[in-house]
Amino acid sequence: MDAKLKPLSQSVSIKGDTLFSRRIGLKGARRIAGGLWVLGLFVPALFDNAWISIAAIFAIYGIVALSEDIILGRAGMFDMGHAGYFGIGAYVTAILNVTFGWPIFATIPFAILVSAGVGALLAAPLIRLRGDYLLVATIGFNAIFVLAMRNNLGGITGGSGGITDIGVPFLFGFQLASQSAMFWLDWVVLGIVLVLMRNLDASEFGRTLRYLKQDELASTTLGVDSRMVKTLAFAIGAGLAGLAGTLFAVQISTVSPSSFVFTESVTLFAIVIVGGQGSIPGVLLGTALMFILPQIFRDFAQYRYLIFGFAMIAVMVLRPQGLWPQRSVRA
Amino acid sequence: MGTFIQQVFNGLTVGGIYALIALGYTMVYGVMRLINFAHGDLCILGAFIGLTMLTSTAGSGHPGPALLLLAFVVAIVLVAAAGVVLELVAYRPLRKADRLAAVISALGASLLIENGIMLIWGPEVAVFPSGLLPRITWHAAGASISFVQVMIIVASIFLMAALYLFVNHTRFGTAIRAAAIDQDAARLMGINVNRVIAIVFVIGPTLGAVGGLFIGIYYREAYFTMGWTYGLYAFIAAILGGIGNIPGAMLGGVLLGLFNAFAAGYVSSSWQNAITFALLIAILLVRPTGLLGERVAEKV
Amino acid sequence: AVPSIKIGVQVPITGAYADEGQGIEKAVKLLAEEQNAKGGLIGRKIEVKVCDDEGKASQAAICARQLVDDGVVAVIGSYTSGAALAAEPIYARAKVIQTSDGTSNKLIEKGYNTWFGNAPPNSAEAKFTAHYLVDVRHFKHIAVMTDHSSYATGLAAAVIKNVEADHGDIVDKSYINASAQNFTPILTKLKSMHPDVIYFSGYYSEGGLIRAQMVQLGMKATFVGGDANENVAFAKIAGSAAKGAIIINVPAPQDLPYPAAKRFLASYKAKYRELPPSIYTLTNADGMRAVMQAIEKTHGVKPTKIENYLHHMKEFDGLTGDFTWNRRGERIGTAFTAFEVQGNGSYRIVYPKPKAG
Amino acid sequence: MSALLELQGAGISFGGLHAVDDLSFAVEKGHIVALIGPNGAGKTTVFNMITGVYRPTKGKVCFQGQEITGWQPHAIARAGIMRTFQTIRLFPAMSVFENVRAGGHLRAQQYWWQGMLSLPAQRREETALAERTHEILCKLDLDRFANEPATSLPYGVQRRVELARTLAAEPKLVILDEPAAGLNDAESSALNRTIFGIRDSGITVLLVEHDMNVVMNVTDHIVVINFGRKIAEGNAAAIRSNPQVIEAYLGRDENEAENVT
Amino acid sequence: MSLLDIADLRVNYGQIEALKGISLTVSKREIIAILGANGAGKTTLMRTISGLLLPRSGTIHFDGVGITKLGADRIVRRGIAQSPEGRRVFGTLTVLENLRLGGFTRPHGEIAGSLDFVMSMFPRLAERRGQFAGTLSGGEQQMLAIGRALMAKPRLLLLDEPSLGLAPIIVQAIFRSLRQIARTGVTVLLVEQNARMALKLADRGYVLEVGRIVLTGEADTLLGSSEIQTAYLGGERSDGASLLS
Ligand SMILES: Nc1ncnc2c1ncn2[C@@H]1O[C@H](COP(=O)(O)OP(=O)(O)OP(=O)(O)O)[C@@H](O)[C@H]1O
Ligand SMILES: Nc1ncnc2c1ncn2[C@@H]1O[C@H](COP(=O)(O)OP(=O)(O)OP(=O)(O)O)[C@@H](O)[C@H]1O
Ligand SMILES: CC(C)C[C@H](N)C(=O)O
Ligand SMILES: [Mg+2]
Ligand SMILES: [Mg+2]
Repeated sequence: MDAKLKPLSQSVSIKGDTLFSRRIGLKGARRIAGGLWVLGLFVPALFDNAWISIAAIFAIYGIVALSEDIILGRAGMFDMGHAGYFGIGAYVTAILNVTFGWPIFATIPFAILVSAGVGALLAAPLIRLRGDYLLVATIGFNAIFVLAMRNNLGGITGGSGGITDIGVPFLFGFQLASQSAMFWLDWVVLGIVLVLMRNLDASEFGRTLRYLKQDELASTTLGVDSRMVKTLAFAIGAGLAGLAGTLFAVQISTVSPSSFVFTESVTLFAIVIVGGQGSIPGVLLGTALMFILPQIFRDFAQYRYLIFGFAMIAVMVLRPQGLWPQRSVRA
Repeated sequence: MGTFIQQVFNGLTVGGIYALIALGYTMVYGVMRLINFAHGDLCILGAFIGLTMLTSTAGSGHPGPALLLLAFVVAIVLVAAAGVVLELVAYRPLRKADRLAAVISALGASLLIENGIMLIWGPEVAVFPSGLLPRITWHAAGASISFVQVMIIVASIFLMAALYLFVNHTRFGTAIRAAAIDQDAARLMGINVNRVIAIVFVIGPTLGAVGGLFIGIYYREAYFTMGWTYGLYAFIAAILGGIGNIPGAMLGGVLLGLFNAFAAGYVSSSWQNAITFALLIAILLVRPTGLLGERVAEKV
Repeated sequence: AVPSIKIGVQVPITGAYADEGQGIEKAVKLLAEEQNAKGGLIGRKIEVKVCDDEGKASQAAICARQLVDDGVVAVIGSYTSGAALAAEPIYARAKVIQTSDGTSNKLIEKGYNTWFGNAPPNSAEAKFTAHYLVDVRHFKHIAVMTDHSSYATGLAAAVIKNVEADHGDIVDKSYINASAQNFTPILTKLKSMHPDVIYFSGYYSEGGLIRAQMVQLGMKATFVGGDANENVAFAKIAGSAAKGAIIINVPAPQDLPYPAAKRFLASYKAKYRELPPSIYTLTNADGMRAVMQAIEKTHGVKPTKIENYLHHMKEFDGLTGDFTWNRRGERIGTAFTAFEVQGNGSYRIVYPKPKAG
Repeated sequence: MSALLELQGAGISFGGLHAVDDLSFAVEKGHIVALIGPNGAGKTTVFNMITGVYRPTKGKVCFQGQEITGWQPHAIARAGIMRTFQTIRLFPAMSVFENVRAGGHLRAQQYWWQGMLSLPAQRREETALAERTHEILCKLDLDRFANEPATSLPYGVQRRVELARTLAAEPKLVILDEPAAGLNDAESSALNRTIFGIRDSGITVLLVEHDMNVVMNVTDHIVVINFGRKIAEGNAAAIRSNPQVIEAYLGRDENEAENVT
Repeated sequence: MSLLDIADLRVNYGQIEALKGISLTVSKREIIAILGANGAGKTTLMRTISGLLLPRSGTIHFDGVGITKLGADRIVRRGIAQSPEGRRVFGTLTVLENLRLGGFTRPHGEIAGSLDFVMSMFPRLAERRGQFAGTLSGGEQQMLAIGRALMAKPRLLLLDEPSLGLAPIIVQAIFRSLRQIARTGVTVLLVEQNARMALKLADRGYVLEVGRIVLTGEADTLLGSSEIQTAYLGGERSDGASLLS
């Protein structure tokens, strides 16, 4: 016999990492995020209009991407029609404001509710579908939505030119017409959404989504009502996207079907994966890369999407978990 | 009646093209669980390569069909090579990663190829020379069907059948299916998984190049964003039939073509896509894994 | 140094209408270069800022904001009415002059002072078209096809209204999806209705295919297309089927008799080694020339002054003929023609009958 | 006293195959009951029918006197039945702590919007949930693995994590599918003590196991099935000597190792 | 002469070193048992021999030829087959297709004979030949995995916990057949939790602990050793796993 047997208890190595130290790390990250958000408030003071409007667009798409992440990154449902919900919110605001003369702020609850309602209504039957089949069904929804808008559904969506000349919001009698004012509005809403997302992650509902994503059968035998939870995830994701839709309509002052086509959904999908599923900073980073970079590199005109495509491959190959993956245990 | 028959042929022609492209999707998906979003762009790459061959050999005095054959061969070879390189560069490093990472890599590849095509061949519509094929049109019962249409339908049925036999009735085909299920286990059977995947990335793009060139010859045009549209429809066809299933891809493609034709011809051309998608969703609700998709219950 | 004068170009550089967008960009840049070579405008260099709107309303709005943020005085473009419409209120609020070939009547409905259409509006085209279809050609059964763009739907609706007013018979109105390729199902349906003519109000990229597929299906009906079918690609796409198709528009570049137009075409060809894709390269060039003239004449870049000048200008000497702008920015004073596509892809004016000599 | 769980003529077939047929047995409250039988006899299928993963095509399943046949899995879980799986199903990207906390899902009272707004009641509940999870981890000697990724741990530990997860739900009945698979004799003896501990804390246990060290030493009652039908039932001693069971399942001698040579 | 020769093998999973210098030799026709607690590295060793994992350092020689860097498929062709941990059957292929794949590297004509052999060893598989492997019961899948490895007619058979999840009567049958198989000239490397049975069957044994070999010897000697008795054969464990009691 060449060696002595050692006690069995040593057969498993224990890492020094404790829950406590992880918490510190997470809190640190949150402080950084909070700090960045506060810094963002100063964008209008420091940059010109071109940059302010880029920052505003970032905030808006950041919200949509975060809402997509609820469905895709957290609950693991392949939603490739998310631009549809974003569009519903934008169209609700545009129609109520332009056709019926409502003030922008009054349209917000409707934008949220209608998108969330459509999300829930669609999800309820569709969530039986798994993986790529759900993906195609959501693509289908997106396509139907866009076509309906193009076909001037009910004579109120304005066809492929959409609805132009959307008004500006009034707050306490002040007109939020300047680009800075609109930016602050977008930025504050982004801040609220960030807080909601953070809370979601720390709540039982947020965790339930992740259980479902990782093992649906195991979750249901632990008492998770998967149908209900998934429908709710769709509704919440769609509702937040609808909220962003309102902001978009205000920022661009035009809504038209081409803003909400399937390709936009693909981009949202890609943001979540490129940034890091279920990771708030990751999704924001992804948004910056996928929506803002192409805007900034307009001067490269013809080469920009070529470079962009190459960058997408490179990012995935080098960081398959995304640029800033969710802090979780590494398996 | 003539109108009806005509609509069937209208649908079958387009459906045949969808089916050819869908077969490539399904093959790659079957082995790698990867939605190869770049597949449609590879197909159109085939169309452009074929076009370049046709225009550069035009007027050389050789007969049209011979030139066409040459164009097909060159397009197939180059597109298959592109497929293999794509696998090597963009997908192989991600084999062990979350499958969505590879999907995004595929999207990146799609953008890359699409814009590469734009830079090489320009952003405008490229037009194919006419008169390559016999301008025969058969008229029967008020319907007309052209030689090109017949060629597309026959070729897609033939290629589908050949592929089906290859995958289901040869040893190598079984190896492909085994690698599709569990790559490590397949390697333990003595299967060279890298080779299997490389071959799948030859077969898929080969069919795709054929499909792409058919599109070019049939519509006599190609433009750089076309791959995305056809790719999407072919992907939907593959899903409709049950992704990973070869006859399913064929069935899905043909059905999609027919839906399109009947929706536009009998209901409303402006709601054509909406009707098609609504039908698709309805079918999926009844058969959640597609028409011929695997329905093996998860055993726990 | 004196600051440059910034002129924006908002056109589709990519997408289905890329060649038109690039043509406009080239024309504007050519004019700017020529002017700069002469020492600039009112002593300042002209700087051209380009934004690719991809022919989409959403991207157009983003472009408009960007160009406004860039501080442009005027914007040339876009090619499609849809993209011009989405951008219009943004330029209007920022007091940036916009001149585009967009012909949709929606563009003039709002009454923005900053809007100057450099092609004649759809209402005029529709009147001419109805007259041609019903009174000149005496078509009995007219089928109308359109895509969903603001321009094409508007034009189709106007044509139908005018045809009906002229007591013509519309047998069907169908929509197609732009960017689709397969129109055989809808054409098969139309075939069973035996129309004498199919009038298509959309763009050349689909028009060419529709024409080709009509022939493939053995349809005998005449094809008549709206102004957006006038592009060299129409005949290329339709191939041998193009022959005999009718397009209704202002005269094509080669048919312009004016010396200025001939000169412009020559320098365009010299610089870019190709001819413009359609007349819209030239109408937009006219827009640019008018803006430059206004700046020169008003000795400055004050929007109100430029607007005022353009609205009240008498007979602008355009490459595409003399014209003026009315209060709504409508281009006044250009006659429409119907031309037939020839076997070699060139156009022959068939109505009004060209005067001999 | 009526049984906690009762199957009455339950059956299910796949295609033409009657995987389970006309099966009746009862599990008394407070007992440890084993379901044994040859491979493919239908044991896992029985578990799947009880927990709602499969829907029985025949017969009834009753729990606490209430019929639960055909209920959704989550409803059955809510009624108080928790299970482990023959092939371990832990949440792969989560730590041991998070996995076990997942078991407490049904104990959480908060609504989704309370969570999103982070209301005080919700935060209190979160703290309580974390504390309870730690208690269970300690009880099952898993506390030192709390922050380890669950699926990189040795098999035996993973099995224990899965068990802890079911216990976190405070079930009335736990169903264990081959809890000793992959454990050596020493470890399975430890498992025996764990199972007794579960029973002593008031939870009824139903298990499938091929390890006779477990089956014969812990059970109050054994049900034997073959080809989906019950062939014997009784206590360990009776089953051990039942010729039918020996022939179909146990082999010539329970201490079979001796016979190999 | 030794058939398998492993020298100072080290294998990592990222930062974690799972094998920390393993050396062992296996002679022709031997049956070797590898024992060790959960997580000791037994499966890692098997996967490395088969070429599914690339060692960080060390060498593996099979029949005198270095196979350390060979791909898994080439190793199979040299005569090493494995029934892997977790069974890994091809769920959406039928039982028959699974078995045929086991013989993927062999000439077509020899497959029928091997099929008969495997089916006679596991009659249950013959009954289920047309069924999708994924719907087999756990034990049936285990039989399929072993049968599939046998289809390759290997010179060295690697079995990772073959008795896992099998009914006692089947375990007895399998161990009996292993002896038979070994007599036909096949060398067997067996990972087992069921230490008593494994050592009864084996000629020699190795005990792995946290990636190292801590004990080796003739099977009978090991069976009698007190360390083995306490650690694997049901003695009290020092580790506090007696729970909730
Ligand atoms: N979804 C299914 N489709 C078809 N057959 C199935 C399905 N599920 C189980 N079976 C069959 O039903 C029988 C019972 O399987 P089950 O898994 O219940 O066996 P078991 O008793 O748990 O066996 P083991 O001890 O090997 O785990 C098996 O023959 C299996 O092949
Ligand atoms: N894919 C992996 N990634 C990271 N670590 C791993 C991985 N697979 C195994 N390990 C670790 O490597 C060590 C050896 O694992 P291995 O599976 O070889 O053990 P084993 O002896 O086969 O155990 P068991 O008896 O549980 O099957 C363990 O600490 C395990 O946690
Ligand atoms: C240039 C023209 C073809 C544009 C078309 N008249 C439109 O308004 O969109
Ligand atoms: Mg079982
Ligand atoms: Mg192991």
